[in-house]
Amino acid sequence: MRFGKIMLSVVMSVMFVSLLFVTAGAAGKEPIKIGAILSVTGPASFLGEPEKNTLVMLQDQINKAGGIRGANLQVIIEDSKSDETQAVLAAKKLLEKDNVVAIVGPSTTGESMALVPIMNAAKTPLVSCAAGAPITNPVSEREWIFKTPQYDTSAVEAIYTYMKKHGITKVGIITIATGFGDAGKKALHEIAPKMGMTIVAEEKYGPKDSDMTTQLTKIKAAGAQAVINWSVGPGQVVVTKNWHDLKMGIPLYQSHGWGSKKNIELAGKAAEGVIAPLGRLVVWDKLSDKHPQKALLKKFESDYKALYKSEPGTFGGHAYDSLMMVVEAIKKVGPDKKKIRDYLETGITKMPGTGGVYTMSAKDHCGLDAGAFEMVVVKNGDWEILK
Amino acid sequence: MFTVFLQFLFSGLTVGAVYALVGMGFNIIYNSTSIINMAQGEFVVIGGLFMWFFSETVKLPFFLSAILTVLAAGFVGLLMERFTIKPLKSNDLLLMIMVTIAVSILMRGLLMFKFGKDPYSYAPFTEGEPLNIAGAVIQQQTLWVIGITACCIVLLFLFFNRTMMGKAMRACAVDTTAAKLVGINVSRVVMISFILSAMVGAIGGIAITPISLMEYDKGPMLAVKGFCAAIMGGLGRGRGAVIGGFAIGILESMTAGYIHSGMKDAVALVIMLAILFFRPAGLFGSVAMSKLRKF
Amino acid sequence: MGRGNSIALVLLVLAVAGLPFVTTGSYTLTVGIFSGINALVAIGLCVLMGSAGQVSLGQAGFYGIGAYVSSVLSIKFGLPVALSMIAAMAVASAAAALLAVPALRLKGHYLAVATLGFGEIINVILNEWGPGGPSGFGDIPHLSLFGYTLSSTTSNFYFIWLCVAAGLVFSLNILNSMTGRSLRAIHGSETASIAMGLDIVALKIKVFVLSAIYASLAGALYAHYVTFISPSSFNLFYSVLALMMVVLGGITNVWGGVVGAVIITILPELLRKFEEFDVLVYGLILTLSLLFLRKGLVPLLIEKAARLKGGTDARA
Amino acid sequence: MLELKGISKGFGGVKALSLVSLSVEAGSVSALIGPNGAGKSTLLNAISGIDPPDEGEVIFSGERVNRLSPMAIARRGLSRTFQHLELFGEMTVLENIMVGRNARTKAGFLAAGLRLPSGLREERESLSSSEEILDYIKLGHHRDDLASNLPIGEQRVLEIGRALATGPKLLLLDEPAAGLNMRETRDLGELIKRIRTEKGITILLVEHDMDLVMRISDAITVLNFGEVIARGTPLEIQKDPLVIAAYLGDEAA
Repeated sequence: MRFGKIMLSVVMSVMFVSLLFVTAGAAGKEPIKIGAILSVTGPASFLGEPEKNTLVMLQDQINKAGGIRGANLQVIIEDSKSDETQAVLAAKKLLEKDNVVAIVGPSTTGESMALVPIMNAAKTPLVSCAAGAPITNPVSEREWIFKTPQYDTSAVEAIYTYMKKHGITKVGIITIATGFGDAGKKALHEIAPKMGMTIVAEEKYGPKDSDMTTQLTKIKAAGAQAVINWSVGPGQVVVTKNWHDLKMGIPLYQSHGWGSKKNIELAGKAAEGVIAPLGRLVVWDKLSDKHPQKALLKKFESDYKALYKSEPGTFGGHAYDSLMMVVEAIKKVGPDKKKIRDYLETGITKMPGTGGVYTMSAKDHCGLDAGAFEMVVVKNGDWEILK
Repeated sequence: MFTVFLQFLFSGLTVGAVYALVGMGFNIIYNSTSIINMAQGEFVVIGGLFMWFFSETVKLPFFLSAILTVLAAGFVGLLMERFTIKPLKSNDLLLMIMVTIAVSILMRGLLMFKFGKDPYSYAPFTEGEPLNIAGAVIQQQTLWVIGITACCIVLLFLFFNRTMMGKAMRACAVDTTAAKLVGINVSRVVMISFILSAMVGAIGGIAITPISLMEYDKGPMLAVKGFCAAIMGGLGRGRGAVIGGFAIGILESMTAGYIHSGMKDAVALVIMLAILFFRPAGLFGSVAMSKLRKF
Repeated sequence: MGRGNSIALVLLVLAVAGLPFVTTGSYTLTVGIFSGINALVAIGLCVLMGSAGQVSLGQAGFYGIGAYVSSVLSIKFGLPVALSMIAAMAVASAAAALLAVPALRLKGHYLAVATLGFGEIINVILNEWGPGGPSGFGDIPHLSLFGYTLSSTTSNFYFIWLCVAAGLVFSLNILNSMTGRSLRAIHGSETASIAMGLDIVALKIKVFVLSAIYASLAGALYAHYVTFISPSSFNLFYSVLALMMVVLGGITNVWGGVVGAVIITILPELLRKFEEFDVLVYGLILTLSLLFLRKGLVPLLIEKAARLKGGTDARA
Repeated sequence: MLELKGISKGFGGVKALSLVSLSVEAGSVSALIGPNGAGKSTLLNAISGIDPPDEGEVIFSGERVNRLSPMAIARRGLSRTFQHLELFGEMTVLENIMVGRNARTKAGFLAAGLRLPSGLREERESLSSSEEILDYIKLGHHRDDLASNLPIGEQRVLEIGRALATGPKLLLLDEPAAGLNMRETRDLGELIKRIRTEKGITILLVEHDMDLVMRISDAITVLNFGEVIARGTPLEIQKDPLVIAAYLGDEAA
């Protein structure tokens, strides 16, 4: 019992100390505060991790270069644990305790959707790092919401266009049973009739599944001319290995989630010949020097690699674009919520980012042109742009 | 058509072997303590990630890495038992199970710090093309996993039937109070069951990582599936868990193959529930034994 | 209902009523809202575990049914929200009864296993056939009562805690009635309860249904407050979390459910400063609390209080 | 009141009861005696449905009940106590008795949770009748004590009180005097007699204390190795050579 008493007090004091931490946070000389809500942990941490790294790196770079309008930039990052409830709480905290002028993120479509009513009510701009179309559409009801990632349909269009050129019209799709895979599945279905493609088989798997040969066997039996796998995380490597083992004789296409060298390492030989639509971030060294994105991509990727010994990937790029857009706005109009929002809508024209070249408008709060993707194949353990 | 069926079957075997190994670990602890150890999945993750660490980062030879990994996992099992289960000294099984959940959260946190969130993998035990049987392919590593599962069954059988410690553990499984009365050191039995079960989990992790990759948060899914395997075979029945694991793996694969892949988890669960309702002791458990159980 | 309970209830009402006046902005209130939602789930689970001695690992299933059925009915069929919430509770209780009838005829841990399976099946169904699939769906209407729409945080806070208080009173009444005594009797000795002619299967089914109603009400409140839901909020992790709240707070007293829910909801907020270390600190606090609080916080505090008073009536 | 016809019960090869027949007159106190392991408790469990017989019929108030659940049998007016006390230890003495009344009440969860008048009325009735029973068994002074804190003697009485609360026609008492001292046993005997004469409840008891049995019983049945070896009035049984043999061993026969 005495031990129990001691421990009780230990537990209590830990709680109490953490409470002190919370209240002792703020103070100092007026930095410009931008909030970020990212899935740093939880099932979507493959997004939140590079996004968080990117924001931390950019904050340091900007402050070393003198900050914004003479003030330091402070990016307050909150972990949403890949959970909508936590995202809502984080948003309230950032808006009220930290008085941020804008929020970057969240990482997933679901969490972004959960924040729409909150941001509209708080009249604070949100630049989401998630791709789902309903985040910014309809724009009339999403006045304060923007996003930087390409629509999934753009990636699908890139794949279908390339397929058509090579005479493929019947595809089998296999998607991960999460929001990411589901959004891909919807996009694949939506664009198919317009592009004259037929989806002959549609399969799914769980994010932690260890074997997908059953699904791939079914796709092949359905007479598909190609497989499209829409997923992120270990699943895409397992699919690649299974595809290789089965010697399916039809090409494997991956989503834009494929864009990390890590995947090639993990899949080894099996990755050879896998095709995917990737943002230019992973293939910047293969772009011509005149390309508007090249200089920016080169700097971002090499800085990130030097700092974190890993790649930022497409998703780190989303955070880059979201933050830089807000920073650009603050530079021009100052830290005022309404002015930032207006600038994001009208001022962002032909702005190069990692995801493409952005032009926002009152009708389009994403502002990416088609053609943000390059079709890239894995060859000799490296990326190669397909013409 | 047969080739396709065979391929589904092989896929089921691959997945099932993973579940079977996890299910076996559950039974070891359950048998001597009646605790359902919800951190069992983390032992498997430790197996995969530590193996990667020893063989890919420290660059130790394969066998040495494997042995170190299994020992390290056993040590984690020991720590867990000594610091959480033993001090608790409680008869409240629910509380014990909640503690294992809390420990699993803690372990996941630690693993995340050491290894980050990326998936890891290393080369399969034997390089080379997958085997082709009547047009269907099976990875060599799958055969390894099945072989290792079989070895574990044999070794555990020998341990439980031929050694004093093993017999003592079985005695505890039947009646802890009686075991105490005949002079068995129950506390040691519980400790060893945690070590053993962590080791079996780690062996599973080492074997399956080349197939399914391993990342810090794979534990809960493995635990749930392994738990289902153990339930299906009859909790406490070592071999039952293995057969239960393969049964669930094959069920999932056949559902994915002949119904729809989106339904595979649900169908497997529905069948598991149906079995439970009609044969409460699991496929291989005895009804009389199951009535004696507290949980 | 007992003097202790009445005093605690008055204190709770005062705290809830006063909170919006002592805080600025809606952050604290939002934490309060989620605490309240979790508390509802926990109260139901507490009654189930503490009085009937059954464990459920599938409360997330009922929580999800509550959220989805209510949202779908109000969006797709244009039903008034209040009505669709009631319908959602009806669906959840039907599901609970269907599950409990076979599961509770078996002894021991089968309800735990059956509910685990049930929760997972519901999650698969929401993923496959729920509107929006795994991505979920939004633009769910707020609750309107008598022409007043609960869109502000404060109004939601009051309403949700009104539900919690009502739920608390309801379950305290039950536990202090003949029904509650029967439940405690079953927990004490099943053999004797049967010999007294108590229909223990029926009682257990009813308690289980009751816990499902609490969870589904919480789910519906969640959906109509956040206005966006996706299946990931209703998975096994939530079931385990609910169990954690109850065990932490103490299963033998319904107040334990409320206290546990509030702690589990606030804890991650307090740990934000630890950034990524929060997972570790969180795990550590949970482990230590379970190891050293054992019976749970509320029963422990009551015991302490009773000892201070000199060992008079310890029971609230 | 109660009629047993050819009851047999085996536990994995061991015959615990074979072809036991027995009848209990309404309004009588009957006793079931026999050496340890004779199958007395097995027979009580068979009657009350807790461990139903393999063969034979149990007829209670003219109705065959051996296929019914223990709950259903209890609700037909058969109540019992246990050799190894099965009180609700974490509940008070009064609450234990109130549980006995619960099977007779109708109000459900809704009535209880919302404190509807129907529930409250039943609650009041239950309380007053339980207090009556408490006074009847003379445990009024322990009203709010935890059942597990009572001495054994009073726990036994409380079990009888709880069984009375269900409003039985027949009361089965399984070794009610086990662990009781002389004075307590005497009081118990008085209580059993009062229950029979004042409440008109039929009683069947299993007991080892021969003084008590002989003092209060109208009829006695003797079991040995699962078979009925004698039945009759206390005087008849005391003289029966088979009974003496069973109790004293073979050499006496």
